[in-house]
Amino acid sequence: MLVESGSIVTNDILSDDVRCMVIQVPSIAAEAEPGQFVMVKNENGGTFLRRPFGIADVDREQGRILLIYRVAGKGTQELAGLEPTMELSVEGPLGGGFRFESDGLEAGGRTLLIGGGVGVAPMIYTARRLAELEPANKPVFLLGIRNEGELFWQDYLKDFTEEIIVTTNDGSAGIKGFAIDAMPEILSRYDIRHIKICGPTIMMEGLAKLAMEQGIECQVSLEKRMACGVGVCLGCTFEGMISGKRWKICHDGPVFPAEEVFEK
Amino acid sequence: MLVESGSIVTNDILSDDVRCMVIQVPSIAAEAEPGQFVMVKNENGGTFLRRPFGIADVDREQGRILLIYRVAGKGTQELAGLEPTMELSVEGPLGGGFRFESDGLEAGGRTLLIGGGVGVAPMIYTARRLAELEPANKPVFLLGIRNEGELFWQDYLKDFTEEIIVTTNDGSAGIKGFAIDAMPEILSRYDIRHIKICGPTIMMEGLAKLAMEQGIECQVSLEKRMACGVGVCLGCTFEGMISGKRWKICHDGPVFPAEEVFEK
Amino acid sequence: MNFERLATDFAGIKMKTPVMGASGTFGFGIEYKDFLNLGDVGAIISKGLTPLPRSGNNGVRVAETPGGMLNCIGLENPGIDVFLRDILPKVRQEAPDTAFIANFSAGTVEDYGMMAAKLDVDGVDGVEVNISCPNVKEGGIVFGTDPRAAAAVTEAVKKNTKKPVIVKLSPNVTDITVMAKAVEEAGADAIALINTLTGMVIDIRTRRPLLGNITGGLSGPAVKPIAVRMVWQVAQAVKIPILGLGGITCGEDAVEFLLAGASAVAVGAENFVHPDAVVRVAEDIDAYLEAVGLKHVSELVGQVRI
Amino acid sequence: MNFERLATDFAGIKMKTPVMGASGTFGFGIEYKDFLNLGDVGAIISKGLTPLPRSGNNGVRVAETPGGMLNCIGLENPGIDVFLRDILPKVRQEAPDTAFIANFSAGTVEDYGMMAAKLDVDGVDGVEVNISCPNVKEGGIVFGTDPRAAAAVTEAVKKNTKKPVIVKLSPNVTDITVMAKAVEEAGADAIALINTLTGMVIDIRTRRPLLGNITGGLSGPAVKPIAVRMVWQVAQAVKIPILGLGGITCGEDAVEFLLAGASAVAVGAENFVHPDAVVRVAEDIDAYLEAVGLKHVSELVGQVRI
Ligand SMILES: Cc1cc2nc3c(=O)[nH]c(=O)nc-3n(C[C@H](O)[C@H](O)[C@H](O)COP(=O)(O)OP(=O)(O)OC[C@H]3O[C@@H](n4cnc5c(N)ncnc54)[C@H](O)[C@@H]3O)c2cc1C
Ligand SMILES: Cc1cc2nc3c(=O)[nH]c(=O)nc-3n(C[C@H](O)[C@H](O)[C@H](O)COP(=O)(O)OP(=O)(O)OC[C@H]3O[C@@H](n4cnc5c(N)ncnc54)[C@H](O)[C@@H]3O)c2cc1C
Ligand SMILES: Cc1cc2nc3c(=O)[nH]c(=O)nc-3n(C[C@H](O)[C@H](O)[C@H](O)COP(=O)(O)O)c2cc1C
Ligand SMILES: Cc1cc2nc3c(=O)[nH]c(=O)nc-3n(C[C@H](O)[C@H](O)[C@H](O)COP(=O)(O)O)c2cc1C
Ligand code: FES
Ligand code: FES
Repeated sequence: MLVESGSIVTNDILSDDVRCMVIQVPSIAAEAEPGQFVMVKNENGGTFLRRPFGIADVDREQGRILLIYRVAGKGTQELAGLEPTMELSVEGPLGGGFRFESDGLEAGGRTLLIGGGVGVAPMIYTARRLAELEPANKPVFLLGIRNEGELFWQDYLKDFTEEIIVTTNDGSAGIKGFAIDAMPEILSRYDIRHIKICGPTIMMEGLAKLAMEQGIECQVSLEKRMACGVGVCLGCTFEGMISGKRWKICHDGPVFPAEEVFEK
Repeated sequence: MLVESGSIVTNDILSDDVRCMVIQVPSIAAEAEPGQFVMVKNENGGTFLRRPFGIADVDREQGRILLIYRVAGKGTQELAGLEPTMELSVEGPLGGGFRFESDGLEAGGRTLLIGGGVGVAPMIYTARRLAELEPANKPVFLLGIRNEGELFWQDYLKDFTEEIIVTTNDGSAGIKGFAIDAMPEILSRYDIRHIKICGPTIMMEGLAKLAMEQGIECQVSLEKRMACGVGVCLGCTFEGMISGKRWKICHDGPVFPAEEVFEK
Repeated sequence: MNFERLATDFAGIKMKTPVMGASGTFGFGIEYKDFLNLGDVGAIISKGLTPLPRSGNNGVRVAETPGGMLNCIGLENPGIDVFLRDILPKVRQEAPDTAFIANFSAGTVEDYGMMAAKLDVDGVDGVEVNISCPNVKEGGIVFGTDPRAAAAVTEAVKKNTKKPVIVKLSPNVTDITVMAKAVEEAGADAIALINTLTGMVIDIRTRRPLLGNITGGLSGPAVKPIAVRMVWQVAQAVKIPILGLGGITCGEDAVEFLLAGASAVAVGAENFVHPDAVVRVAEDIDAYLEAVGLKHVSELVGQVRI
Repeated sequence: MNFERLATDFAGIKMKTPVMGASGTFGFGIEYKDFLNLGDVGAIISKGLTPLPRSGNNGVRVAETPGGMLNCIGLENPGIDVFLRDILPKVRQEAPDTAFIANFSAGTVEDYGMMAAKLDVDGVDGVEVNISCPNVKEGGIVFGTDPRAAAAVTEAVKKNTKKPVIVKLSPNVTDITVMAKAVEEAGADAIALINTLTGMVIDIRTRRPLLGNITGGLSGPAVKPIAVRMVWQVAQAVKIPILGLGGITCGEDAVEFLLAGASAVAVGAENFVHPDAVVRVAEDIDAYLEAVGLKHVSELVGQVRI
């Protein structure tokens, strides 16, 4: 956990409103685990607070991390305007990341990764890690996107996944509907033992409930507006469903067991 | 007088803290006269107000203006960080500029231009204009700078001037002292009929008094913190010494007759 | 711009759009004619006028601060008489169809009344009473922070004019609704808020206050959350219409004020940065109305859902 | 860093530097131990403690605004008892030599007294009394805007502790010097200012307040000119030392507060942006002292030349 001045390597357009940025931050890259995030700040820009982004992928050899971000407001607009060689202040890696449990996987069980919208970003690195941990038993990926314009995610995922099942809101690619609509088929075709999700709360809620009903171990990655990212401002807390504890998403998460977040 | 989005052509280092920027702003370049200024704003930056800069030179054919600026605070620091092809919002040309009077020049009389510090900037374009108006009777230039590190101004001035007399505070080039210390010699060698000055107030005051004593027509270019640059905020007003009028430096100036600014 | 959607009657002042140029940041309007079509401006609010000409404060008068600026102009203006004789006719010639609101202040209740009477002339569509200027030593601050004094000024002004009277409140108070209710009760036709917040910058090189007047008025985007909060509070406390301002730079900012309860808005310091701001903000509001399918800007007023 | 030049005794609290981490923005200090040397921190001011645990407000709790931020955390904290049992010992272990100031608030004068008594223990070097939290419905605002209530709280706290008592004022008042004098008279050992200004943001897409609590507290660089002004005003009105804060991001900002009359400063929201800010600001002050040839930071206090 440190603040590192990073040099922007690339900052490219993936779709209308999604960009990908590679940043040279060797110390952070050396530590970053799947599911962790960074807080970035353009020191020459007009915004005050840092902005949080999931670590989409890591190249430890080159000392680089990948961010994939949607242009949502002033801060991300400014990010989109930065050019290679410019500097960006990066704080991280923050939070704890996903827990990897292997029970059930020896016997042909699978991990299902689910990403919705820009929530797919941290799932890339997560998929890579799973594929590295068990090359013979790569995760299945359920990709919930708005339309075919967002199929670029597949390019990042294909090497690390057994199969990518796509749902689009408008049916322009894959199954028409929401991610959850693909679940019956996935559960019938695979022996899913673990589910890890990052996406909009409403999407995660439905999927997590389904997982809990089916008794599948499920972790969700939460998001809330953050000011500090390190557990001091208390902007991002919530009350654990089971423990009753006040959790800080930035510090204790962003990944939590589904049971601690959503009612069964 | 308009707001034009300009593309930065070059943004180079002239010394420790002085930069020169060429901006593509054809509409402003087409109108700009010597002594006028612009107010610039980096729309992606962190400062709120525009910043005023004298128009150091104009290339009407190419539709470009030159600014020469000292890195003084946050706004100019941000400017210094901009790279070619980036956009800058430019408002101008503002103010009225220098008045060119030719009386006394037929008979071998000269115009003396005086620039101190970054106040030299608008005098470059002024010198160019004078040299164009009367190629056979180029202005004499008195350049008051801190030290030899600021001799770069000569490169901009040499084509448009009969002679450049340099004073430096530390004596590292030219005459050691302030600009005014060179005046006796200049007045003895040239028949100076008009003086135009831009520099720190304290410098202009001494020089303007001398000019008034000697009965030489003298114009000074004033500076004051500006918010609007167009005469609405009243941040930059002063009371005319002779007229008693409330002048707006941005709108009625920045150039004024010496008598209206300094007591005799 | 769809003027049908934007046309606003603010306390009896008819405007093509609900967006005005704020006092002290828009001159007399005509200074900006190179940058925008004065006919597209909702209303011009004049620089603050006073009984006699004023030359304002010495020293530095404007300074940038994070997300905004400080000013201590000190109400420099040519005085009411020169205004009526020389400036008003010019304004009416250059902007014949644009609402013109005269902003003014004075040092005594009587002089406020006198100013109102002098401004009760053709060509002035309404008056805005500045009771809150924080950087003029002999006036302003007293009226703007004391509900009784504010009410007295309001009454004196109302007694001396048939024009709609907007009273402009100071944000430098503990409870803005107390002030708002006081001037409403005293007869104000509308309330404008906010004027500037008192601030100070020290130049650490000279170890002196940067501004000639030691303190100055803070405005610009930095103050917007305070202004929106006050508009929202006042909208619940009074029935008269509100002119909302403080840090507006774009249509989205303006819509925030409208939702909070303002019936019209004014653009202040942003004019200095983008001299077409008053018209651009109106265009942006229009685009928002189009996007969300509303027929008239009034449908937004006070519609924040709590 | 030259600690000789920076060592500060603030109302009896001994600190290595005059720069503290502000309440609510510095956790209990230990959260930042990866980013800075806790031993180089002037003082840690704790997150605001209350008699019982609080879970704070629902919904969005932090939002960026131009040049600053709004928060409506709602004083989430584990309560005084858990603090004393679990947290204080950890702090004393991780930062044995750093001054630790406990910030707290309560809903009644009696509870303020009770909190003070509970905090009168080893390991706590002073208390900071929050009478100004603007976003907690059942407390705060009443005390912070009424000089009599503020005095009553101050007295109750003083009666129950031997620690230096810093009373932290709310800027949401008409005249900050009235509040300052009231708490000085009631026995406060020092005054901290400013707490946050009340602000509001409306999300124009949902047409709802962005913050869960409707309004929130504005802080960050945007408020700095207001804070400097208030410190300057209060410095002329009282004799007890002042802890200045509000928008400090760098040493130059801190020097402004010192010149205005603060004997020490605290860094708030800037900690979120640069987690080493408290130490960096101290280093910057030291560099400034070096550059201008001063022997001790106290030589700057109140030295603005008017
Ligand atoms: C742990 C974490 C990881 C994230 N990872 C990614 C990622 O990998 N890719 C990505 O595109 N986005 C990610 N986000 C969201 C991203 O932080 C916001 O989109 C960004 O901060 C918006 O900044 P802005 O200035 O452009 O928008 P603003 O002008 O601040 O707001 C515009 C919109 O963004 C939303 N927003 C603002 N701040 C946040 C925030 N802190 N969290 C969530 N939404 C916010 C607002 O609700 C609003 O709709 C993540 C957020 C968190 C908390
Ligand atoms: C009509 C006019 C023409 C100018 N032409 C030039 C020029 O050609 N080249 C050049 O380098 N500078 C010029 N200046 C000065 C230039 O505008 C300031 O240096 C600049 O605005 C500083 O901005 P900043 O954000 O970097 O500094 P800030 O952080 O705002 O202030 C840093 C320093 O700059 C000074 N300063 C700030 N604003 C102004 C201002 N409006 N006028 C004068 N000083 C100011 C302050 O006194 C302070 O010492 C001109 C100013 C005016 C009014
Ligand atoms: C330079 C300047 C001069 C001002 N002069 C006046 C004035 O004469 N009368 C008045 O009522 N308000 C005056 N104001 C206040 C503005 O009208 C407005 O209330 C305030 O600036 C907040 O709006 P803003 O944040 O959009 O600038 C002035 C503001 C500025 C910046
Ligand atoms: C997220 C957040 C939480 C805060 N919590 C407290 C608190 O619990 N008690 C308190 O007295 N002040 C609290 N404050 C106010 C700060 O201590 C400080 O007074 C204010 O933020 C101004 O300083 P700044 O502009 O440097 O942030 C909080 C501020 C923020 C931003
Ligand atoms: S973002 Fe500050 S505690 Fe989580
Ligand atoms: S800078 Fe606004 S009037 Fe001159």
